[in-house]
Amino acid sequence: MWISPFITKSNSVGEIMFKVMLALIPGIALYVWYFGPAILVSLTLASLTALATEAAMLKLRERPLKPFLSDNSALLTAWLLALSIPPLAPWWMVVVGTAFAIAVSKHLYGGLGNNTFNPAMIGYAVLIISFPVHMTHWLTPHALGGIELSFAEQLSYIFKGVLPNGLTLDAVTMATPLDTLKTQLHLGLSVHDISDMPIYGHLAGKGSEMVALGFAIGGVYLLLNRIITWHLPLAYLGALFATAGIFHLVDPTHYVTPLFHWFSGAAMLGAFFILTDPVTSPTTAKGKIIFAVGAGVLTYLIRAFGGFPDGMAFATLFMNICVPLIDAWTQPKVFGKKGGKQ
Amino acid sequence: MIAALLVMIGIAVFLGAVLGFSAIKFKVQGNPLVEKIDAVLPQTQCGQCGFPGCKPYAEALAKGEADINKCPPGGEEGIHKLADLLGKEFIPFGEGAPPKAKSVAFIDESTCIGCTLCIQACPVDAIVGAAKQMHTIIASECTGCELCLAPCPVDCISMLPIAEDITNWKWRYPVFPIQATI
Amino acid sequence: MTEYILILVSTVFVNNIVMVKILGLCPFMGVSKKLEVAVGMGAATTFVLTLGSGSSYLIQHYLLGPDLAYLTTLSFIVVIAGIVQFTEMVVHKTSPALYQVLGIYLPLITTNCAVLGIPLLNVQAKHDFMESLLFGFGGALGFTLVMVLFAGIRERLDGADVPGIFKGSSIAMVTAGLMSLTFMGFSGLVK
Amino acid sequence: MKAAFKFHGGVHPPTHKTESTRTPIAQTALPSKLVIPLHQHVGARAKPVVQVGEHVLKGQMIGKPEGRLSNAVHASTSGTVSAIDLQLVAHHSGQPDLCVTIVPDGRDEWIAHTGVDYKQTAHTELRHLLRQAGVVGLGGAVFPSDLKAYSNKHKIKTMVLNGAECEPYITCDDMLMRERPADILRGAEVLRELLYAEEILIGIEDNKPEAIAAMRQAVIDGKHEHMTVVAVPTVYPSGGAKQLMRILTGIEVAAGVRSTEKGLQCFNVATAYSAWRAIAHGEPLLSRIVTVTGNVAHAQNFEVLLGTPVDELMAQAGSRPDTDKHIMGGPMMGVQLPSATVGITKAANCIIASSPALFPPPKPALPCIRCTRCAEVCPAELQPQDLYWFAKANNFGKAQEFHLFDCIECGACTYVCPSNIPLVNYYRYAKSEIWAREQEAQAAELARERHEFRQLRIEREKQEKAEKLAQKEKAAAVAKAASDAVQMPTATPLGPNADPDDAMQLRIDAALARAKEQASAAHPKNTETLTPQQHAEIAEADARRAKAHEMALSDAEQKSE
Repeated sequence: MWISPFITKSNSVGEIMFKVMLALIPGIALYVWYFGPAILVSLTLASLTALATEAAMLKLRERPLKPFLSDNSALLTAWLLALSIPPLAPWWMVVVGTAFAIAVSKHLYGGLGNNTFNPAMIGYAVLIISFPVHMTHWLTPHALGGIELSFAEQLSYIFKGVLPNGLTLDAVTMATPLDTLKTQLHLGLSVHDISDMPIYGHLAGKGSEMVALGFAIGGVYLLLNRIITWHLPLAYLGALFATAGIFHLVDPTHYVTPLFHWFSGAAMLGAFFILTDPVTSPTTAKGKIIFAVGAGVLTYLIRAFGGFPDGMAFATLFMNICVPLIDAWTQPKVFGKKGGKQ
Repeated sequence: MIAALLVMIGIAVFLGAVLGFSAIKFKVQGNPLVEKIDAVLPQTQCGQCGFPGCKPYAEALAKGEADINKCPPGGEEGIHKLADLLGKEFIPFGEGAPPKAKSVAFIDESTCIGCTLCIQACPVDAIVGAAKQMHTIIASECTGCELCLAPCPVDCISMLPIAEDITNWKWRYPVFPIQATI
Repeated sequence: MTEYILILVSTVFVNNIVMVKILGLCPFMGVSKKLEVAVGMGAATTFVLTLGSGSSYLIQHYLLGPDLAYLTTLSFIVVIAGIVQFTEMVVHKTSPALYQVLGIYLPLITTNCAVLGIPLLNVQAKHDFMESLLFGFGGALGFTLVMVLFAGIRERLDGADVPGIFKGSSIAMVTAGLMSLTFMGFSGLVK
Repeated sequence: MKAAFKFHGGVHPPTHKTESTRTPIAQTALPSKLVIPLHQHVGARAKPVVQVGEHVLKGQMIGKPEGRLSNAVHASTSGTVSAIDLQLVAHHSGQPDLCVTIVPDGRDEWIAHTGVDYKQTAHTELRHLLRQAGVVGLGGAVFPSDLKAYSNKHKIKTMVLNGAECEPYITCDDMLMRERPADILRGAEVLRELLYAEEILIGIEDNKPEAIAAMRQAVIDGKHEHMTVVAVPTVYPSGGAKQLMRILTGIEVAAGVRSTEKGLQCFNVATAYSAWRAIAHGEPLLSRIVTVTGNVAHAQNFEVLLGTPVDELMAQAGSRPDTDKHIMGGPMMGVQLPSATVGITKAANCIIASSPALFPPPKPALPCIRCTRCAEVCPAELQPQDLYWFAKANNFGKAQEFHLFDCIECGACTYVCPSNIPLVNYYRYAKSEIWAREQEAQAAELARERHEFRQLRIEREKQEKAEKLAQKEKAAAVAKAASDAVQMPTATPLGPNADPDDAMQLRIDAALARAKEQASAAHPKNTETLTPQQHAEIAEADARRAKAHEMALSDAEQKSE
């Protein structure tokens, strides 16, 4: 017997995930524009690994392949992970990270909708803890005019680990702007001196600030399409801005501007694409704000005082752990039981 | 050496005193857990657990003398509840004790000889009748424990599974078509 | 003052006793199935640990001194066992249900490596009385925090479609591992 | 006047209302038979008061209300009762229920009936009339109206007249308001009198401009001073009683709270109409307006006699051949009919002929991704994703903690779910499990009490027996001593002149005396030793047993029937 309601609005999980991926396109385009096409290689690599792992896990768990492979969730995880690791990372790193993300943090928990941790961030955390050195070699933007590898040379490095004669990896890559900032501050330079270094552009790292802007544009698209609500990005960026702002006001020589933090590292990507993963974020409005504020403050603390250059991933993961409790404690009052109002 | 001994003895005496005092101060009377366990049990009083009734089983559980999977009328859910209450792991039913469909006893009144043996066996007084008169079962109070079946000398009692009708019908667990493999 | 705050932050997050030092895993895995129970266990452990690290400092400092240092471990165990016994009686009286659910884990606080570990770490780090107390309290807070968070996750996992062989303790272990991975992110926050 | 308030959430499914509002309400031809369920209302099933083979008149009561929360059922036309048995009814279970089948004689002959002047009639009498006329809420809840038109403790300020009709496809209230507004308002006036309400707010969704205009005109024409017609925004489920109250007055009535406690009461427009027919004309509820729509040639509203088989009704609207099933009610909350032979009931506001093209079968459900689109549309402001999570895992305690019973099953969450999860279905499942469990718990409680009483009784009997035995032994010892003493002399004179009967008599007397003594000694002792509490328990148990006996008797009675 078929049970009411008999009509449904036509939308689907696959459609939602697809729109999120669509929103990543501006950021990816700018990435390619400023840093070259190597990122496309890791995106492809991660996508293929994700689909293969997803299919294998579904098979092992005796679940149907078609509906789950077409929900696009594995692809989205793959893209987010690929965007958060260096494009020149060797191929096996991408594969290990993606496979771990999909197999362990998603399917061991029951697959789509059941995972506690953000799979992409688990993949990232595993990589940065297991292979910290590889995770620090980022591409230099074209604008710096340094030595650049051709696409073929990049491919040969990614897959064979071979660089052209006479070149070291350090010569063709650099640390991220956040990482550089941290190292230089340790060496005793002031924020002002560091900002004058050639790798920095208007607000943050040259090139990378534009990529962050691209992600922000994608985020606005998601907001307009009601795929995500304003709570998470706004609370996250707000908290990050406020914390960074306080430190910057107190001591501008040692703490960079809040805008620098906005446009560095994974802040924008995180605010609009990572924190907003519905499965691993709270469901109530109040809960979302607590979650995002916590993540924002933690991101700043790890960036400014912690051992890792960027805190986005760990902040997200820590707040993921808190989600069940946040949800339980922020249950909104239901119809007619609000009390006091009447 | 002496110092070490003295120190250890000192500590021991002091702690002994504290514990002795608190043993008196925080003495616990009775076991309030029994009531909680008893509330979870289905009260069929069927004795299938090996104890004469639900309360004795609850007492045994509270003392940790019985397993939590000895109550077929409670079903698997009963085991889950007991596991939750007692902080134990769920254990499935052992051999020969799968829960049956809920049913009530029914007396075939044409064969009943009015011996009253079943009345004496019924743990909840759900059978009415007198000597030499046929007996009948108050269906609404029968717990389906089957204790009346054995004593009946003419085997006139049978267990009727409770049929589903519009008054006791329940919504089914929604099928989740996606879980079927293709 | 700042130092005290740093000790607290350090023990709760950066050097979390369960997630980073990997001490006290037994109750962490054992009694984290339900939130209320986890809170109860956290509270009991906090009580024992704070009292334990305070009194063990006193014993170490005033009773044993450098001459009888070889008695440190022994006397700590005795003191902790006494405190645990006391706690057990209090819990039994005040909350029989919690007592029942905590079951063997309550007396097992005695052998909880975290409870012995923290006083010993105190001795090693040459903390003064206030620091010892805070170190114990902070460690216990960290323990309670992860217990509660973990219990929240486990309660939610009850409804998850976890593959058969990973149900129950296995997925809890995986989760504990991933949580530990997360806490590594705090490394370096406080030296 | 426009509505001043809003409720949280809601959805905007395509309305499909214009199909069935193009032509006026039509009368149906007399059907070949009427299948009238005896349980068409909330509460106890009506008790049949006719026999198979009996001839009944139109408007004659065939089922009388049993108990306070119950209602009457009537013959919708004159004819012969051909059966009183279990027939399929419009119910989610697909289980049969007791129905009276009437074969019409074609004369449509009324039973004698007259109306009353409500202004001259006592309120209790009016309420009795409503009950005897079988008037229930026609918006779908079918709650007996006589019970709703009463408020002793709480003062009712506002009576809400519900003409929102928010479900897609359904237009029966719309058409009724367009065609018969005067009688609706008169009925509402009666109900207002019964409630002593100060004002009536009539809520109509703004996608029914004709109905709003007709009702406004009728308010003016009928000089109804206390009434205001309010156009409410079209959003599903604005027609839910509590949602409409919120829209019109801003007051929220929580689940489990009676709206009268907040000074509100709500009636459907069709209920008001039938209340007027019952009071002013003495006509019981025999027919209702039914929207027949969906996969039919002429979607239209019909005035249908209760009990008319659905297939005969559909034939009049030109059912298309690819119709595979029928839905009673709207597409959001309706019931799929187990068969097209079921009779139209008081709750049947709409019958939709469904075809695979019109309502494609549901897509396979994917896991929930907690996107909270459901929470955004939930009019009860619940967290459906959490409820689903707990219901799915059979974690009913948690589900209740998260206010499962505040769910009004409107289906808005299922409508928007991108994973196509039958959410409402999970909630219904969880609710019925919880209800069943509560019943089981009550049964267990009863069993425990009875068992404990039995233990007590057995203990007492044992004690009694032991006492009796002790008494007996004592008496035996005494008697032995006595007989020893007596026997000596009697033994010797037991010669030829001795009367053997005398000795016999003596012994019998002794035994009788003994028995008497025992009886008088044992009995009071037995009850004396009991505590007052035990006395009370015994008395209670005796009462319970008497009740049980009665129940068993009535059970047996029913079975024999």
